Amino acid sequence: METIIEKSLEEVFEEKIANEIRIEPKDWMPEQYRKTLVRQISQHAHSEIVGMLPEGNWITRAPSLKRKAILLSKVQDEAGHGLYLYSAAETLGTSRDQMIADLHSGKAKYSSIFNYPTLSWADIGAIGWLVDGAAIMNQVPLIRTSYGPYARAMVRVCKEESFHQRQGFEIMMTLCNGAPAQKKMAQEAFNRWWWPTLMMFGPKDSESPNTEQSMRWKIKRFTNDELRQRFVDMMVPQAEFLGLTVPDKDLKWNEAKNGYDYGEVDWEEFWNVVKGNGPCNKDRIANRVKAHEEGAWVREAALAHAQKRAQREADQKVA
Amino acid sequence: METIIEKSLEEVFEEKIANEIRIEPKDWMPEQYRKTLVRQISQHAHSEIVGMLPEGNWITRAPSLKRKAILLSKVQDEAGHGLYLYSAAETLGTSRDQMIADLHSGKAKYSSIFNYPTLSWADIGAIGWLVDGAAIMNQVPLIRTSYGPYARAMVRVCKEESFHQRQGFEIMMTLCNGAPAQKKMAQEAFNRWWWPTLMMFGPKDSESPNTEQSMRWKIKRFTNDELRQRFVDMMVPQAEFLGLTVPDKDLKWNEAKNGYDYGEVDWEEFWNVVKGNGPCNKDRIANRVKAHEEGAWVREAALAHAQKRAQREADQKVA
Amino acid sequence: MLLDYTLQLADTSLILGHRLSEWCGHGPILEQDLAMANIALDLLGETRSLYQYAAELEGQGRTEDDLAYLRDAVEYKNPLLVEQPNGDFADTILRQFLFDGFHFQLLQQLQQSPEQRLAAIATKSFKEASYHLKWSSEWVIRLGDGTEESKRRIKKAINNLWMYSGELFMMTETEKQLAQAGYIPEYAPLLQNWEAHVKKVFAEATLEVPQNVFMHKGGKTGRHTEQLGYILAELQYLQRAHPGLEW
Amino acid sequence: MLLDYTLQLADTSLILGHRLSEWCGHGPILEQDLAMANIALDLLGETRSLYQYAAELEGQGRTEDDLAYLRDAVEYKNPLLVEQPNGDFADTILRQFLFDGFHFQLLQQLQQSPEQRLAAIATKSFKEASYHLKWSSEWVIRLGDGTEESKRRIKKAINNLWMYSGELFMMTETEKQLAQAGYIPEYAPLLQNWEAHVKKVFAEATLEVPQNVFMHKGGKTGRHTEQLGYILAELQYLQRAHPGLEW
Repeated sequence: METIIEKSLEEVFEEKIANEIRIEPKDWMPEQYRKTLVRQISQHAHSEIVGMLPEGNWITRAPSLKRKAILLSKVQDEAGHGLYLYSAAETLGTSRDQMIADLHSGKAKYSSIFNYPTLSWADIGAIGWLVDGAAIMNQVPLIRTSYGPYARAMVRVCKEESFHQRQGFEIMMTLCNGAPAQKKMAQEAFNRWWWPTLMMFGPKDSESPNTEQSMRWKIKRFTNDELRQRFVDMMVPQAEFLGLTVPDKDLKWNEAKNGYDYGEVDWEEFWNVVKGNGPCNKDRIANRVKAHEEGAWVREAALAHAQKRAQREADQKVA
Repeated sequence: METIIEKSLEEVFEEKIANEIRIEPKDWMPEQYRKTLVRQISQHAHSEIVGMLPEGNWITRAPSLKRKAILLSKVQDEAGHGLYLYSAAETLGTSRDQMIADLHSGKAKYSSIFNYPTLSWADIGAIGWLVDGAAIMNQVPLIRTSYGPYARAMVRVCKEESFHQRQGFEIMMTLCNGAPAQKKMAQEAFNRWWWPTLMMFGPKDSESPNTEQSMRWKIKRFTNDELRQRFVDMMVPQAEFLGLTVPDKDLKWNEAKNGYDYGEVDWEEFWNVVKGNGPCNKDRIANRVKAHEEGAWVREAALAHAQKRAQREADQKVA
Repeated sequence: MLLDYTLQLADTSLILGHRLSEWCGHGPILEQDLAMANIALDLLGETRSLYQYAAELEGQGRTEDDLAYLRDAVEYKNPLLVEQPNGDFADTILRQFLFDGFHFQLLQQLQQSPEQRLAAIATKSFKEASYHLKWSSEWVIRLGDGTEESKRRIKKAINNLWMYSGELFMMTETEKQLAQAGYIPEYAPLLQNWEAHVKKVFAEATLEVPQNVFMHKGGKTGRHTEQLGYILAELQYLQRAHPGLEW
Repeated sequence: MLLDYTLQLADTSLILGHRLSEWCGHGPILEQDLAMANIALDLLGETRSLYQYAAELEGQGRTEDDLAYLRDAVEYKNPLLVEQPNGDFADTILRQFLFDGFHFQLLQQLQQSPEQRLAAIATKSFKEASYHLKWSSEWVIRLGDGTEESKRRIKKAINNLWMYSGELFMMTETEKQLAQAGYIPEYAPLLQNWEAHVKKVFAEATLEVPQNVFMHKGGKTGRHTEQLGYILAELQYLQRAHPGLEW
């Protein structure tokens, strides 16, 4: 009989990673893996709920009942995504309360894209088309991420984001085929959202210390620059189709690499926004903190009522 | 030498009333006279500041810069009138704080007309034309009221209200000479404000117990019905001039009395509003209470700062 | 007449849905953010069906959007309750509860209307309204039978909003005639059922049912509160600013 | 270029006046209700003069009202500070104080502009701006050197609004070229004087002047906050709903 070789927990973990076997909540995992996932999943969840704010901003002013319904449905989906993702993160031993406390204190981040304001109806189209488009590009590989609950949550999230992206493109198409004022609105929104969207893929690979470890653990499947390149290559033809001008004077097709060369991202702006100096950073967090604090009495009441009800039920059983 | 006849304070007071000599703050007056004046002047002051709310409601939505400026100026005048009137009432030994507490508790009243909402821009015209018109008719006789400070305050108030009334009529005229939508807006506003304005003159003489005493003391110069009649006689021709239909199917010229007969005021509605069941009663008081409570810290700070400053000045003198 | 009534129903669900949608991203609990968005969406679906039907009844080429975005406040027929501000969560819950109780009763009976289009819309929306009433009823109970703070707030909300509940069951001339003709239910039995439900929920919430409150009205005949003007300024802005365009 | 700048000034005083007018009937003290209405009125007077001049410069038959009521948010050129919400009285005072300090400096120098119309508007408004600065400065002092509560609130207001003060003194391309041509003052000396005044007032108010705060910008070039859209929806509603009419 073959001697059973006692493998280390580390080796078992690495073997599963290598063999594309999902890591599940009950499995052992390196502490750093756990931390990376909590950070990443909670940031994703935070992004969904903070992301409700710039889009929710236009629900009451949506220009038709159909568009109002679609936007309301989308914002509702974002709340749902937040719920899935907080639940997925909780399987790693943290709590929603802790994650939300981290968001409010500034310790945890959310996607910087949501620190930009939505200044016209066309922004809703641009967000759906560009921001959800970038989100999908970031997220689709996560369907194959090594952590099971995250991967399964992403299946549903990606399906809905894909729908959202199509709806955003549809808004842009309607505007670009509309009156001059609508086309102008679309171009202006495109101008404001293009570069911040490219920033969504994160810093250059040369300045992304976490990437290597995350890719080794198959939390990430592609580098930031790889995804950014693919995004540009996909969006530029769509912009051309819409008749929109990409706000990048350095954009140019590179036959050799079969892709576009594009201008330098304004990394100073990127880091400013990451550090809290974006146009809406203070506003978004203030809104979340306000909702949380003003809702404290509601949560307390729900808890108190549940306890009263449980007590009454217990008393009935005894009686 | 003629014996000096010691006249009672009461007789001196009555003699001044009879001879149209103003009663001044330092003069003796019957307690009921004082109470009547405090009630009347404070109600007038309250009406000015609560009256800022229905009109202030349209400042941000005024349809032209000129109209916005005129309305802003008017609302500012109302604040000013409030200040004069509270000051006049304070000469009778009450305080602004006490009067405001009475307003907020419901003990003191304000003009019931301000418990109606301003639902379109035309309402601003109707209020200026009708409500200020009625206010002037109520107030002009007060220029000759027996109490000095009140009379003098009314000189300035009436001058400004007269200006306001003309501006209101101007709005109505512009609308009535405008597009069909504007004319419709004007007629609708007229329909909503006509009867409540007639109620501003108070209950019928047969149901106005305070009137007799107030007229004897020359606080009031005309009865409620007298003023209401004069108001109808003055406004109906103006409505005709504007091309507006008076919403009273019983309105009819009475050659014998050289005035209009008009329909029965809905006294049930009148008393409902007086009792607090008008469309905006709760809203108006809630607004005033909210402003007062949310401003408490401001008043406390102003007081604390004044005390600190006085202390520093006293210390400097000693040093 | 049928057009008038259909517009009344559509205006009502549009404005209430609008108020609920103001909460998006600002709720006290993420699940309730989602629930309110869900109810707003349900109401919007009902709204669209009703405006589309109203546009057909009118037969003048106007669209669902024309009816929502191009009518002035004085033309809106929603009852006063639904245009009241959100206030805090208790105000929102109480406004929803008072309306849901009426909505549930009305839709339940409207399913039997000989006016088949209204009956179909009622059938589609009744299931949603049932869920809405369950949700708002449970929250009234949680708040009333929660903490002292939540009880204080729900009682304040009752004090703010009860006076607008009566209008739901007051019939305009239009409603009277439609009821007489058998197109819509009489409201008296609906009120009785509504009162029974409110009494039951309030008992469980340890709350008192208000007595002898003066009931305000006017919304159904175009006399609104000052609130509606601001709602419409926001809601209608884009179609007013850029008229006649496809969005 | 002069048109662009005149519109910037007009947009700025219109929006700030709008914000102040939202206080009407809701102030903490009747005298301050009156003071804020007075300042709003002064700003509106300045606004009208500027839009009337801008309409002449444009020479296309548009009126002061067309420029205020028929331009979209992206065309507005006011700095971000003036569109910030009123918040509580401390936020309103601090927003006013930061702006008044700039306004006073700018108008004082603009009186000497060779552009005679701007100079005349500046001369007429400078006296008003002096009073505004005196009023807001006194209130900063009262709140800072009042109670612990008022100090906490004014410090919170500084934290909310300081980041928008820098844009007042940042020159757009338009402003740079006008300054180079001698039509408007250079802003560097204005900033120095503003800083000196702020330092003096803050010292008396026992408040610290913030250091190294990231300064937001964008309003002067059409990139506003989400606030402006709501302001314009309310402000412009009637002219958008009933276009081309005389009011």
